[in-house]
Amino acid sequence: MKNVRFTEMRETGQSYWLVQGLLAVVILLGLSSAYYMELNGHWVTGMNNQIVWGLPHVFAVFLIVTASGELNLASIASVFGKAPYKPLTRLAALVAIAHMAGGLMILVLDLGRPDRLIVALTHYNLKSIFTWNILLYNGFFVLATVYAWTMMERRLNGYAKVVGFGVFLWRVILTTCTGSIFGFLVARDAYNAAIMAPMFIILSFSYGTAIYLMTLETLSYWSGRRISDVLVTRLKNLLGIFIGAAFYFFLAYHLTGMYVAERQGVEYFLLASGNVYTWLFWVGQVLIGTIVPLALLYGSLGRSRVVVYLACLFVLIGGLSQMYVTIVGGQAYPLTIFPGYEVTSSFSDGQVGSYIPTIFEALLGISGFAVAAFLVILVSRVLPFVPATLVDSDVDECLATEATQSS
Amino acid sequence: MSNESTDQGRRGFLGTATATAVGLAAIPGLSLVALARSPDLAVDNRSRWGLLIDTSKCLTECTACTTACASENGLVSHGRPATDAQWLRKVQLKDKATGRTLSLPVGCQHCEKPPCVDVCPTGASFRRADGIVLVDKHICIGCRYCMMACPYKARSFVHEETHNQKANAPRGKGTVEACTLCVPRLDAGRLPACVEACQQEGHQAMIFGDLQDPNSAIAKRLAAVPTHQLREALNLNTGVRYQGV
Amino acid sequence: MADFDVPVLGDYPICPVPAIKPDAMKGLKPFAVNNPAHNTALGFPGALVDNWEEVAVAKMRELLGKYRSLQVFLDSCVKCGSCTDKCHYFIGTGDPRNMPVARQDLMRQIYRRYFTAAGKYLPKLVDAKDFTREVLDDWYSYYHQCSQCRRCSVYCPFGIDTAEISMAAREIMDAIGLGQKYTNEILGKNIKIGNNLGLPPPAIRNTLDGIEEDVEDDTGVVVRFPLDVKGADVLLVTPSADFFAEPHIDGLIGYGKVFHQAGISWTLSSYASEGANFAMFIGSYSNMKRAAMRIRDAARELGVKRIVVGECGHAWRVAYSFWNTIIGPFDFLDPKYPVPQHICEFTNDLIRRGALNLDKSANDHRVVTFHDSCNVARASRMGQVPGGQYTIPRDIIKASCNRFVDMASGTIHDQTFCCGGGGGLLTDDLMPLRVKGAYPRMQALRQVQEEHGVNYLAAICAICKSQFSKVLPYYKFDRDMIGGVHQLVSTAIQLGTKE
Amino acid sequence: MLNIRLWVARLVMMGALLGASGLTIAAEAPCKSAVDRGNAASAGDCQAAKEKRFEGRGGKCVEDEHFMRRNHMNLILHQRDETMHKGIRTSKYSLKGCLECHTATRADGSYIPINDPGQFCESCHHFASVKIDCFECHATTPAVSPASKP
Amino acid sequence: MTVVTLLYALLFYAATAILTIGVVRRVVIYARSPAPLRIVTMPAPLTYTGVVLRMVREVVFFESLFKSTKWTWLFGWLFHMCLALVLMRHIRYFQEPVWLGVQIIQPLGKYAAFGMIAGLLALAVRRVCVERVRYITAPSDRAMLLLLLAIAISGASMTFLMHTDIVAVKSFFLGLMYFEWRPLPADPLLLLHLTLVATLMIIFPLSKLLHVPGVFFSPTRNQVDDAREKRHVAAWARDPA
Repeated sequence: MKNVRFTEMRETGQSYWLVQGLLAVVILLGLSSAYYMELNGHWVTGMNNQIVWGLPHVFAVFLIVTASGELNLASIASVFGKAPYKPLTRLAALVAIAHMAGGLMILVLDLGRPDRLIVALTHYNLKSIFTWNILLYNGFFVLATVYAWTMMERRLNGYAKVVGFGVFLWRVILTTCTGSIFGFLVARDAYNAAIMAPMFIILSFSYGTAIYLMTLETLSYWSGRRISDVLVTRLKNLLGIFIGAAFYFFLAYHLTGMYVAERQGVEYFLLASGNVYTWLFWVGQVLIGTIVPLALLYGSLGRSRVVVYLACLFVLIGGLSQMYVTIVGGQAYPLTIFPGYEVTSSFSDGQVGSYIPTIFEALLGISGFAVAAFLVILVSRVLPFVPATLVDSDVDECLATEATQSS
Repeated sequence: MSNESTDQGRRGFLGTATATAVGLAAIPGLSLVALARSPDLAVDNRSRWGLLIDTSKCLTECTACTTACASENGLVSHGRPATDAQWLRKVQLKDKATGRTLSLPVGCQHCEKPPCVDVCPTGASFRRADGIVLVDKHICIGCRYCMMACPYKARSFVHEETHNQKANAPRGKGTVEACTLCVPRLDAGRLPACVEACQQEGHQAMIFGDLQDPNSAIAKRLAAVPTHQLREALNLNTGVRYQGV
Repeated sequence: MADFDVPVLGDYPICPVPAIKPDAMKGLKPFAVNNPAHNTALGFPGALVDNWEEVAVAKMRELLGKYRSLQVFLDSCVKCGSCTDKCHYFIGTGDPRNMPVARQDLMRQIYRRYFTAAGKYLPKLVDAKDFTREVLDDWYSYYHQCSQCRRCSVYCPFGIDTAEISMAAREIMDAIGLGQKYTNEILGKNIKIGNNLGLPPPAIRNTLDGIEEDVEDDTGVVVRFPLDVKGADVLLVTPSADFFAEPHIDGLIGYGKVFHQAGISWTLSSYASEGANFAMFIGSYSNMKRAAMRIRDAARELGVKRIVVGECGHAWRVAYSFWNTIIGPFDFLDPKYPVPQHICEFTNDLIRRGALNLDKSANDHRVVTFHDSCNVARASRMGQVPGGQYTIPRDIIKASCNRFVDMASGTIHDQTFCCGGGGGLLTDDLMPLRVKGAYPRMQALRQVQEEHGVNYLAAICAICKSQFSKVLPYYKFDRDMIGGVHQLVSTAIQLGTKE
Repeated sequence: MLNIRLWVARLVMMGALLGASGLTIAAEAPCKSAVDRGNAASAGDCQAAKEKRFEGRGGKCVEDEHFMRRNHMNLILHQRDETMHKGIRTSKYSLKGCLECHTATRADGSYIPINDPGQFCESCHHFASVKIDCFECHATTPAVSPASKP
Repeated sequence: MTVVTLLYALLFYAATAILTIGVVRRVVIYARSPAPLRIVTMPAPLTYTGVVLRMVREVVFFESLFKSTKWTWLFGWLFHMCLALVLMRHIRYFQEPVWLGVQIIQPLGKYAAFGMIAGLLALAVRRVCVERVRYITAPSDRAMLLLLLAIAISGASMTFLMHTDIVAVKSFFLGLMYFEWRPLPADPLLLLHLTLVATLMIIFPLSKLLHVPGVFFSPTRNQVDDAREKRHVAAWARDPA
């Protein structure tokens, strides 16, 4: 695959400025929203003392999980020796960094005291899984950058495999810890489950592959660069497997929940009586996020690029729905402090928490995506991240070498 | 241990003071007068403060403890129940099986193994040597993970700018807070505001004291009658106990 | 083959940066003028003057006052090192003095010593030096190891252009009577006779007749190569190498066929039979003007409507960037056309208008790559948009052949590597330098040769063509690989099929 | 070679020019004293006022002024951690202690918040453009006003 | 009025005068010297607006350096941007009231000091460890890096380790500006910092720091690509009429 040439993506011409300008406006709106929320305090958001994490966290966690999945894609070539994916790795590393940055920006700007970011970076409680996450995020940036560097600097190509392996390990640990942010919460019936960690890893595969495919397709369409059908097909098939695996995991999660008496309440809430959460679960997560994309990818239409793109879009919508159900729905279900009692209080005890997101939270969340897109577009314009062309024959050649090597 | 005598003296005092206070509930401020722990000494783990709530004495309509808490700590309501801070709240219970109703105050349970402290990324949530779980607002970044983790929904996030705070209860926008057991009062040898208020009402539903001192009123009561921790199964060994739930 | 080390081409598309080898090229210098007439013809002292230090410093002061570039460039360098690995001569030789910043510093040392407070009082601290004979020798040596290709200026955060410094240095050396034989002798001919080769008009006519015969023999079509035709629409000014040298001459045939096919009347001029203008190499404004003025005079004399310049790098720089200023205004020409116009602009317009019938398959035996000549790529433009100098020649090539590939990015467009023979260094006394300097370009060429089977290196510069035909064999390439863009057009063009 | 005398002459001329423009500013300055210069000098002025008030309360600061101006933040920070985590509530370096001495009172005897414009903390912090984080959470007046003490 | 105050007042008047006069003189020289030929580095903008944009990209993002060497760009850019932040933060010492923008930048600039130090250290390491760069390095280049490092470290130390009386420092500088002298605290770190800064101001117009005005006058960057359309004859190159 030595023929694959990476070049700065300059073909976008004037539209580059237009797109970046629009993204900048979205980012600015997000920042203004964050400023507005900070200035007034969080009472202007939909979040409250019952639902403490809201839409910003839905977006942030989705982006962080996605980023990790993308980095996974980046390491496929190095770790599993899948040479055909090699031309995709640097872009995957870039996209991963960008999505991580977008997600973290949301998280930081939603803090009660974002001005104390320096505190978060200097005070560590190592017993906290959150602290681990902070350290892992920082390492993620470093490792992903070093990985991209080893791929782009000829003299360092030899280290790509080692670094790629490190990157792979790191991101597995990272997503395990991200899942554990919820998994370790003994307080709430919806969480407190070890399966959260592996489920998040599978979700990251699914989200990461989908969002990466969308990014790749968007960039190649925009710049007029040809990306091999063979490769897209392989990625598409991979995505299908991941969607299926994710489905398996949340089946396992909900089924065990329904079995354990302690958790039947919350399962009944999420799956049947939870109004918006129930809807989001069945329509968003199951139908749009799982069944439709599977049908699209494996159906007869699956060979069309547009259909693959749509399937990815549905995975994105399904993923956001799922995060909403998990994060907000999990909090909305009341704590069981007094089993066997009907509970009332002035502090919403015993009631389903109400959460109506405001436009500010939505804008902040969306601006996370905008930041990621802005970064990807900016960096791929000034550094050679995107393959100039990637024709089928390049991939075929690789597959052939792979076949001869393995036989 | 040069200051052993002082410490023991203090513990002895508080135990006595509490007992006396319980006995002489109608006389306000009795426990306030005498010497506290010397202000330049660090707290240690030889005492662990606890609170026992006797639900049989807690009246449904009485809000003396929560009102006292709010006024002692300057918790003003902005008329937005979902975001207003409540360190201590009155919870009304109705047994689904028997229909028995009861009422009790719930706030921070001051766990021995507090989940909020485990999850706090910066170490802002911490447990003082004498068992009080606190938020160091100087390093709280307002991530609210502790609120996710607390099994008792005991914590509040300050959702708006604060003004006219009480000198003894600093609180500010963007940080998380909860019952401090009125730690400044405690350090000065006074009872938490809620306990004092309950006494003043003559209800005697709250007993405060050192769980580790077998002679304290609370320890004696715990030894004498069955009491519960909320969500006992979590094994958090709370500092707040309930009688009659 | 050579009595010096020829760099070995490696696996990389771009050469690795060498370890420094101090003084590796210290001794190498081109012949100095030994016939005083070659200097005096250009207005310089015949030989090194006695009080040369004084004269040189005075000349430097004069130039500092005349050129903002020199003043700003001498002040602004922060030694960031950005340029250190960018010069093809450094990459090829490893001599640290061939790093642009170190080359500039030969002059900056003197500038500091004589013109700045720091250099006057603390010379050691700021690395300032007296203008000694030894320094002068270094000047002569290293300022003649710069092809003024401006690649360093692309990467300099302050836009410092070593070409400007080396031009000033050569002008100062000329001012004290230390001229370079090759450049000054040729420039003298250009100014006196009208072309670098010293060809008299009959010789030119003679060779054009020969070309006409050859074309007719090849194609069966009579294509005229007019000389001194008054009232023609176009005056073509092309490097005189196009009249004699291989492969240049095939380019000239290409121009003729294009004019013929487009039906545009054109002419060459025996009075201004040279596009090249070596005065640029020695920074001599007045001589550059003298040489260029012949072209203006010829255009007036012949009454043409437009001037078209043939394939030549530095000639196009002088024409594009300087003509209007030094010999303008061209108010006597047809204002519809840009003055001057590059032959590639001219041909490309015709191709886009469908005026030429090109059979791409005629070039099917060729796999073509394009060498951006430095003076075209970094010092001038073609067409109406920035970067037209990169797209227009490629568009012509793609219209003339089926198989075209670019060399590695970072070695093309504004980042192109010099052929190694520009800036007045195309002389045999500098052969080791020329071969080593071509190394980065050869490296990039080797990559496309291996990966795509490239067998034709197209260039639009007479110096590039001459240099490559000499240097290619050192790197085990076929010397016939090099050719012009219009040579491809010449092969592809279908004469007479469109009337 | 450089002409030193010419240089000196140029320098003198430039210096004169600069001096003249400086004088112009200086001459102009008193005119706008109500706004700009007033504020420029305010640090010194209100400092003096505060010191008087402070002495009126009888006593001096816990450390000398030279030290406090440079290190008050460290003292407060240290004390904050001691109090927060260890329950050490000595008053020497406590924020409450600062408030008790340095808070000014209005004519009616009520306290003026110490972070109000022109007050003890705010005046210098504003002058130096340094944000005070303390009063995001902490009370800005002493707990009990002298008049209402039981 | 202490001796220290007097000394530093004079030092800063002198340094400011030398800096201003020196740079203005240079700028005048640059502006006055003719640019007789278009020597712009291609591809170049065709309009003046384009040139302004190119200059902005060059000055704000260091476009050419980025194209050249990513590491040098990274460290150089980091250093310069952090320096800019730090300088903006220092504006508060010279105005009352302080602009809102400066107030906002103020806490940010605090940490920029670390970026500045990191950038400078990396550049210094590069000067020592990269053979080519070591070759072109003169003692003055090393001295300049050390001077900037010393300024950054002494400044950051006052922010993070040993505070000085910044209210008095500000009074001193406002006093200098209004010719109404007020005492300068004689803290050793402060005096060191100020001495180094004054040194930098003094050598600015005599050193390679002239790249600051120089970059704006660089003909290869600031010219419009219009040679075929316009004539640019310098006065000295004009034919005698």
